[in-house]
Amino acid sequence: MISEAPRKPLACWRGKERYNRGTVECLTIIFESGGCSWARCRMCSYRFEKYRARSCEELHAHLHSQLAWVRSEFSLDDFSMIKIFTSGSFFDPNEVPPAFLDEIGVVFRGKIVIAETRPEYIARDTLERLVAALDNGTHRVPLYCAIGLETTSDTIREKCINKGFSSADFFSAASAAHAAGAGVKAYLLFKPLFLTEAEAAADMRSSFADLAGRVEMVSMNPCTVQKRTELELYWKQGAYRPPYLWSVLSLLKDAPMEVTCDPLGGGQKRGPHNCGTCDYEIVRGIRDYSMSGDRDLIGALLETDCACKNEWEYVLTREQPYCMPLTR
Amino acid sequence: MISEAPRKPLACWRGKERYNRGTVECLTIIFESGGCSWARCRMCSYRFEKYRARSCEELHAHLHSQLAWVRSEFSLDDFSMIKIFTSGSFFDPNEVPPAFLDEIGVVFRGKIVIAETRPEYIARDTLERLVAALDNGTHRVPLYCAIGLETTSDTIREKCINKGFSSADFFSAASAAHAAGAGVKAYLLFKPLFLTEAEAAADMRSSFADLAGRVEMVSMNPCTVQKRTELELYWKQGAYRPPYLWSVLSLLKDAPMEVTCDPLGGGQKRGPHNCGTCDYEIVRGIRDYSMSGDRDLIGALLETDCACKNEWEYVLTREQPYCMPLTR
Amino acid sequence: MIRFEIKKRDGLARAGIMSGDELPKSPLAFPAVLDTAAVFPALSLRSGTSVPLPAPPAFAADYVPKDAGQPVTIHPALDNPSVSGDVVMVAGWHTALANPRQYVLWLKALRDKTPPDTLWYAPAAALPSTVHILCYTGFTLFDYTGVDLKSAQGLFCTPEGEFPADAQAAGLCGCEGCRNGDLALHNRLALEHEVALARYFTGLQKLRELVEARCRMNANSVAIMRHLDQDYTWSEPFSPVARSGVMRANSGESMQRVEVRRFAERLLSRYKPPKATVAVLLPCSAKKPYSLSQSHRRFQMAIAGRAHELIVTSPLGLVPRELECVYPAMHYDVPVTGYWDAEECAYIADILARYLALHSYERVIAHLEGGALKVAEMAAEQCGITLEYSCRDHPTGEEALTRLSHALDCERRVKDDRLHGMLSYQFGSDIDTKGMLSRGHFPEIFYSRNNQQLFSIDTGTGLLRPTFEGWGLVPEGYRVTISDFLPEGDVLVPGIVEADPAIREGDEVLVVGSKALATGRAAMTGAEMKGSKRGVAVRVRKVKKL
Amino acid sequence: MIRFEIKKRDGLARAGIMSGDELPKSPLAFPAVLDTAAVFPALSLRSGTSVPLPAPPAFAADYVPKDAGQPVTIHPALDNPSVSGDVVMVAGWHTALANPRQYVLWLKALRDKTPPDTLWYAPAAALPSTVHILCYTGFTLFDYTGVDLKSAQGLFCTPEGEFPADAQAAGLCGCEGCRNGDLALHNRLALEHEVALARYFTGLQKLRELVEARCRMNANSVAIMRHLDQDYTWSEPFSPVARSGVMRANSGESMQRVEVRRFAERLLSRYKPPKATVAVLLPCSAKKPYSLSQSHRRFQMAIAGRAHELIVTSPLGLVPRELECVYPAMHYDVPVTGYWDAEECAYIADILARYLALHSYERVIAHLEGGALKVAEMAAEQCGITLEYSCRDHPTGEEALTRLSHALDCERRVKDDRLHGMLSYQFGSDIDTKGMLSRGHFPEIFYSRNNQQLFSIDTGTGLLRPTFEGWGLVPEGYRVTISDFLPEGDVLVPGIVEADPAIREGDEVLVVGSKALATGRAAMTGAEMKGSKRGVAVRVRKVKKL
Repeated sequence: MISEAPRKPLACWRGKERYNRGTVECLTIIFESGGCSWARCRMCSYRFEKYRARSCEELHAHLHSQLAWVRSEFSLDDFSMIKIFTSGSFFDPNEVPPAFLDEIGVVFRGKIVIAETRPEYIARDTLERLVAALDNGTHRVPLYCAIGLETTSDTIREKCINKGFSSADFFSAASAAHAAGAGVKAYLLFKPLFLTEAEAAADMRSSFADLAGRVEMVSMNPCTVQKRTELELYWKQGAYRPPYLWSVLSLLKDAPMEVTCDPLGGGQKRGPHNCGTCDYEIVRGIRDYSMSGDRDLIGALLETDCACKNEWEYVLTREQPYCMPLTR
Repeated sequence: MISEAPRKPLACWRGKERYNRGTVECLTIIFESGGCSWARCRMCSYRFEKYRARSCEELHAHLHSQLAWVRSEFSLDDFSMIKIFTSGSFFDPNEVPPAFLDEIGVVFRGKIVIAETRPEYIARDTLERLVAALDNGTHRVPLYCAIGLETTSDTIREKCINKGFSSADFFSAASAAHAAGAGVKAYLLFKPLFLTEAEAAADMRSSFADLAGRVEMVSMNPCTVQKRTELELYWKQGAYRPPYLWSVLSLLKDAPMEVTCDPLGGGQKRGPHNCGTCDYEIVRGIRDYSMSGDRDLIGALLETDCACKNEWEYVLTREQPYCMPLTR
Repeated sequence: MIRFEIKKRDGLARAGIMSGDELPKSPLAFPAVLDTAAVFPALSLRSGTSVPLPAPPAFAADYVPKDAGQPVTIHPALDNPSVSGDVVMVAGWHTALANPRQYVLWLKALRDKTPPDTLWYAPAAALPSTVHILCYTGFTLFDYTGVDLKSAQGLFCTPEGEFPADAQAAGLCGCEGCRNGDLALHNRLALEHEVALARYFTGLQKLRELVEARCRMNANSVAIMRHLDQDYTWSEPFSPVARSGVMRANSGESMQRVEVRRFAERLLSRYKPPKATVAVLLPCSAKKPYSLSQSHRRFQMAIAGRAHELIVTSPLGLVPRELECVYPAMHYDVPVTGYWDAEECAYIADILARYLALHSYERVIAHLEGGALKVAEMAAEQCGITLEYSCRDHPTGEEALTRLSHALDCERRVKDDRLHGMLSYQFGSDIDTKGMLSRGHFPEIFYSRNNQQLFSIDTGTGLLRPTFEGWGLVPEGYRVTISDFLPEGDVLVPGIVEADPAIREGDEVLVVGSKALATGRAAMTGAEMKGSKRGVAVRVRKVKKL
Repeated sequence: MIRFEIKKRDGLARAGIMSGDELPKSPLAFPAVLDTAAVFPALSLRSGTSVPLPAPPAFAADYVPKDAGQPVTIHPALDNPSVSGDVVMVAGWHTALANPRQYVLWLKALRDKTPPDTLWYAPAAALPSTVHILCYTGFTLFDYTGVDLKSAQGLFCTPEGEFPADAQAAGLCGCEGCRNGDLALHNRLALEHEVALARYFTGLQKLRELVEARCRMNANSVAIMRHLDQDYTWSEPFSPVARSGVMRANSGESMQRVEVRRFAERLLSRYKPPKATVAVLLPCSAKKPYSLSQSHRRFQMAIAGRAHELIVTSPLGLVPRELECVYPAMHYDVPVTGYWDAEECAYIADILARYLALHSYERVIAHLEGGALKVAEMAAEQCGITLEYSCRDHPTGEEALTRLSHALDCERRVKDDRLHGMLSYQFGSDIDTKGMLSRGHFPEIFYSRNNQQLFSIDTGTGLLRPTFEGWGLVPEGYRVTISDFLPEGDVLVPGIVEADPAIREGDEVLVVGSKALATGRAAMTGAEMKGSKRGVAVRVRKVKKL
C-alpha cells in the first residue's frame, strides 16, 4: 500500500443524530471514492465525483489518507455513531477496496456505523466480517446499510429516478444485511421528476407502508435541485417544482413509523419550499422533529396558517400529470 | 357703354318653383357682379367671386354681356319667374350698376323677378322704378327682394354668421320694399356654426314665428359646408356638423307658414344628412314638398324609421354647447 | 365524441362550433373554456404519465400515453399520433409561456405534424392575461385550472394581469363574482369573457390587432409574437390573402405582419410593371385608394400619364399605382406623426432599392418630402441610382406640381394597365391584356374583351375575380381539382383530389372536375384542403357543368 | 363646491378623492364618471356659448363664458381663468381626439396656464376605448354622453372599440347590463369599469403600460402618445424619478418613455465616471441589478476591477456599473428575441457615441455579441474611436472571459466608487467621497464617514437617501424652503416658500426652514409645489429642530 499524507475527505462534520428514541453524537464522513458505478440517477449531482486511481492500491491509499485525516482532526471518542457516504456505494468493491472496510472495522470498533450503498453490493460475508470487526458489545446492531431505495414503486423508481434496481433487489439485500447482523436504513426521495405533488405524496405514503417493520430506519429526503443534473435542466425550464414543505409536514405527521427528514435547501427555490414567508419556521421545525421525534410539533406546524396554504391544497388536488408543475 | 360679346353668367339653369300654392317655370341666373361688399359671413364661399372691373361702365358691360348670353340661350317666354343672384346683393349699386336694373326691368317685364340682396341696399325709389318697369299687370307683385336674414336672432346672426345687420335692419328694409310694391322673401339658415342641433332648431322655430305675416315667402336653407369658408375650417376639425335631415323634416312639418327648402348637398357629408341609409328618400321628399307644399308627405317621412333616428333624438336632447357636435 | 366545425380562421387561430353529449351545452362555440376533467373522462386515467415538454424523444416515446382516448397527447419530440377530428392536448403547455423561444419552436414542431382539423387543448395555460397569445397560436380549448389557482393564491385576474385580491374592490369589473365579492367566480368569468373576446376577434379576423394590444402587459407574449413574425416562411401560409376591414398598423410590429411582408415579397417576385422609362415616387395619402384623394388627383394631373407612379408608404414600403386597391394597400391605417423611425426607413428603403434594382427606369423622380424622401435617398444609395427631385417639401404645393409636370415635359405617355399589374401580382403570370376594356366606377372596375367579361375588382379585398373566361387566361396555379361530381353549393374537403399549395385562404380559385368547373374563393389553404378530412374548402361563386 | 385631494400622480394623470354634496356619493374616487349635468347645475345655463377648440383668440375672448360657476371653461386660445381647486372643463374636447397633433398642442397650451391642482373635465369624450388616453393626458372627470350616444347608435362599447350591438350576445362581458340584454346599461358600466382601471393603474403608477397596450386599437391614441413623447422637454417634469415595480419595455414606444430618455440625458449631462483608462462594454443580463447575475459575476471576475464597466442595453442605452441600481436600470423588463431593430440600434449607438466622446478612455474593449456589438461598432464609427474586441460571440464563455482577462493584464485597478457615480447622477454634483465606507448587503448599501451615516441606497428606486450629514455634502439643489414652522408629519403645500424647479416627484429633498430641517421625498414637482394651493408636497422621513 502506497503511504500517503492525511488528506481531507470530500466533507466531514460533527452533528447529532436521532437513534433509538434518543440522540447520539455523530460524525458524518463523505469519502472521495472510486465513484458510483451506476451514476445515472436523474437528480444526482454526485455522479461525477470520483477519484481517478490507476490501481486498487492507489485508491485504497487515497481512502486511507482520508481516514487518517479524520482521525487526526476529530477525537473519535466523542462519537457513538459514524455515518459514511461516498458519492456511490461504500460496499462496491470497485469503488471502495474491501481491504479498506477492514480498516473501518478497526478504527470505528465499538461505534454504530451507517454506510450508504446500492443494494447490489450487499454481500452477507462482507457485512458479517465488518459487523464482527465493529462489534465490541456496546451496540446491539453495530452496522447499518443505508440504501437509497427512494421509493418502493418500481415504476416510479425507473421512470422518475432511473435508479437501475428494483424493490425486490432492495428487499433481498435487506434480508442479506439482516442475516449478517446488520441493520438497514432506507432513504426515500420525496417528489422526484415527473410526479405531481399528490402523486409524490401518495408514493411516499405507500413506500412508508411497504417498509414498515422491514427496515430499522427510514429517512425521507425532499427533493432538491442540484447543479448539473437532469433534474436541473427540467427545473430551469419550469418543468419541475420541488415539493412543498406543507407536504413534507403532512407526510411526517402520518407516517406509520418514525421517519427522519433533513430538508436540504429547505425554503430555497431549488429545495423544498412554500411561499418564502412561512418556510423558515417549518424547516426549523422539521429539523427539530428529526432530532426529537416529536410528532406534536409537526402537527402544530401543519396547523399554522399562511397565505400559501390554499395554494398548496389547490396544487395537491388539482395538479395533474398533464399540467404540472402548477407553481414554481 | 363698352359693347361686349355674350358671356355666360356664373350659372344659369331652368327649373320649377313653388309660387302662390302652385308651381311656375323659373329661370335662375347667377350673375358675376362686382362682388359682395360685406363678404364676411362665416359660411359663405361666394365672397371671393367678383368681377374686377376698372370702372362702373366696364362692370355694366360685363353684366350686360351675361344678360345677352341668357337671352341668346333661353327662350324667356318659357318662364314666368326669374330668380337673380349675384355673389352679393343685386341692389348694391357698387356691385350692380343701377343702370343694369333698368335693363332687367325691360328684359324681364311681365315676369316675377326675385332678386337677392342685403337689406341695406333696399331703397324705396330704386325698387319702385324696377317694379314699374317689370309690371305689365300679369302679376300682383312683380318683384321680390330676397334677403338672407338667416335668423331673427341678432345674437345668433352676429356670433354664428357674422352677417353685419340686425333684425331691425331687415324689418325696416322689408317695410321699404312693401312700400315700393315689392314683396319680400326671407332666407333662413338652419344650423349655422356654434349651435347645437336643438339650439339651431329652436332658432328656426322662433324665426318662423317672428316672420309669420311679415314676409311673403320664407325659404329655409339647411347649412352646407362650402369650400374655402370659415365654416369649412371648423368642419374639417370636427367642430361642426351639418343639420340632420330629420330636423329639417320636423321644422318643415311644424312651420306656421309655408316654408320652402332645397337641401343643397343633402345626404352628403358636407350637407344636411342623416346616416346615409335614409338620406336619399328624405332629400327627395323635401324637394317634392317644396314643389307641392304637401305637409302630409313631410309628416309621413318623419314617421319612417331608420337606425339613425335614435341617434338624432339623442343628439337633439343631449348635445350641449360645451360638447358639440356629438356626431359627424 | 366531440365533433366540431372550424368556421373562421385567422392566422393560426380557429373559431367554430363543437357538439357532443359530454359538453355542458351543445353546440358550443370555440375557443372555449371547459371543465375538461368532466368532458374528457380519459384524463383521469393518466396518473404517472407526465412527460415534460423538454423531454427527449426516447423518453417521450416510452412515457407519453398512447391510445389513451381523447384528448390525444401530442409532444414536440414525438411523431404525430393524432388524426383529423381529434382533440389534441399539449401537456404542460402552461410552462411554455415562460420560454418564448421554445414556445415557438415547439409550436412549429407540433403544428407541422398535426392534422389541421384538430382542436388544440392547452391545459392549465389560460388566464385572462394569456388567452390572447394562446388563441393567436392556435389553441382552442382551455380549462379553469389556471384561474382557480390564482383564486387560491388570492389574485384577481384581468386581461392586463393578476393583481392582489383587493383589486376586486376597485370597481374594475361588474360581473356576478365581483358584485358578490366572490374572487373565484370573477376569475372564472373573466377567463370566459376573454376567451369570448378572442373568439369574437377571430371571427372578425382581427385577432392580430388584439394581440398587438394585449401583449404589451407581458414581455413573453411580445416575444412569442415577434419570434413567429421572424419566421415569415412558416407563418405566411396561415394568413388569409385579405382580411375584411381596416388593417391597423398601430405598433412597430405591424410592419412585421405577414400581410405587409407578403405584399413586399410578391411585389418583388411576381409583380410586372408596365414599360416605362420614368418612375415618379409619390407620398401616400390618408384616403384610400390613393387615387381618390385630392393630393393624388393633383399628382396625376401633373404627371398626366407620362411616368409610372410608385407610392412610398409606411408600413407597406412601395405600392405601384396599379396595386393601390390590392389588400392591404387600400386597407391600412397608420398613426401619422411625421416621424419615420430608423427601422421603418431601413425596411422600406430596402424594398425600394430591391425594386429599383429589379426594374431599371431611365429616370426616377422623387416627388417626396420628410421620411419618405429620406427613404428614397437611402434606397437610391443602396442600389446606386441617381434620383431627380421635383420637390423637397410640400409635394402638393403649386410650385412642386409645376416642377413635376415640367420634369416630364419630353416624356411619352405610359400605357396605363392596372389589370396587367394586378394579374401579375395575384397570379404571378404575365398575361397579355391587349384589347381588354374596362368599365365601371373606380375602384369597382370590370374588364372584358369582345364584350365578354373576364375580370372584376373585388373592392373588399382588391383582388381580381376571374370569370371562367378570365380563368382561361390564367395559365397555371390556383386550381383545386375535385373528383367526378357536380358541386352543389360550396366545395367540401372530402371531394378534393388536389389543390395548389400556393392557395391561401381568400384566394380566388378555379375548381376543376370532370363534371364541372367552378369559380370561388378558397376558405382554407391548399395544404389544409389536402390535410383535412372535413369543412368547406371553396366558397363557390359560379358553377359550369361540363 | 367640490373639494378634492390629489393622492397619486402618474405623468399627467391624477387620482384622488373628491367630496361635495353635489356628488352621488361622497367621498368619491377620481378619475370618475359623473352625471355632470346634475353635479354642475351651472352647465345648464350655457346655451349659445359654444366656442370650438380651433376658434381664434378674439372670438374665444368674446364668447367663452366667464364667471359662469363650476366647471370653469378653459380654452386653448384664452388666458387662464381658473384658480387652484377649480374643476375646469375643456369644451368640445371629444372633437380633439380625432386630431392628435392638435390634441397635444392644445393640451400643452392648456396645462401650461392652468394651476396644477385642478380637476379636468372632458365632456362627451369618454368611451371605454378612449379613457386610457384621456386619463393619460390628465383628464379626471367624464360624463356618460359618449356612451349613451353609442347606445343610441346601437353600438356595444368595449375598451377595444365599439362593435355592432349583437356583440353583446357574444359573451364578452358579464355585467348587469349584459346579463339583462340592456345595451345602455352595459355601455355605462363598461365606461365606469374602464375609468376604474385607469384609476387603479394610475395608483400603481403604471398607466403608461396600460396606454401602450390600449392605444393599439386606435391610431389616434398612438399618435397622441407619440406626439407627447416627442416633446421630451415638456413631458419630462411630469414623470416621477422612479416608479415602483417593473418598468415594462414591451413596445417600440417604450424607448421614448421619459424615464428612458431621462436616464440617457442625465447620464450625458450629470454623471461623472471614475478615473479609468480602460472601459469594457458588457452585455446586460435578465437579472437585475446586473451584478447579481451569474454572467456579470464572471465578467467582474475576469475584469477584476481593472476597467470601468459599461453595460450596453436596450432600451436604456448605456448603464455604467455604478448606476446599475438607479431607476430604471434595475427595474426594466424587455422581451428578448435577439433581434435589435434599426431604431433601437440608432438610439443606443447615439447615446454610446456621445458618452464616449464626452469621456475619453485610452482603450474601449467590446465584450459583446449580436445587436449590442453592432451598436458598439456604430457608436465607435460615429465618434471616431477604435474598439478592441475580447469576443464576438458567447461573452460568458470560458475563452471569451480568458481573453478579456488577458486584455487587461497590464492595467491597474480603477477605484471602485459607486457612490460618487450615483451622487453625480442624482444631484449633478461632483462630491468628494474620500474616506467614505460602505457596509450592507448589496444592493442595500449604507455609506458613512467617521462612523457617521451619510447616504443609503433605496433599493426600491435605486436613489440615494442622504442623512442630514449627507445633505451637508450636496452643495446645491433639491431644497424646499418652508416658512417658520416646525413640520409635523409631511410638509404641505401652503407652508412652502420656495422649491427647486429641478425637483421631480420621488426625488430626495432637503426641507429647509428657520425652525427645522427635514429629509424626505418630494410628492410633486418643485413647480407644482409653487403652483398649487394644497396637498402633500414632501413626505418627511426625519425632522431636525433648529
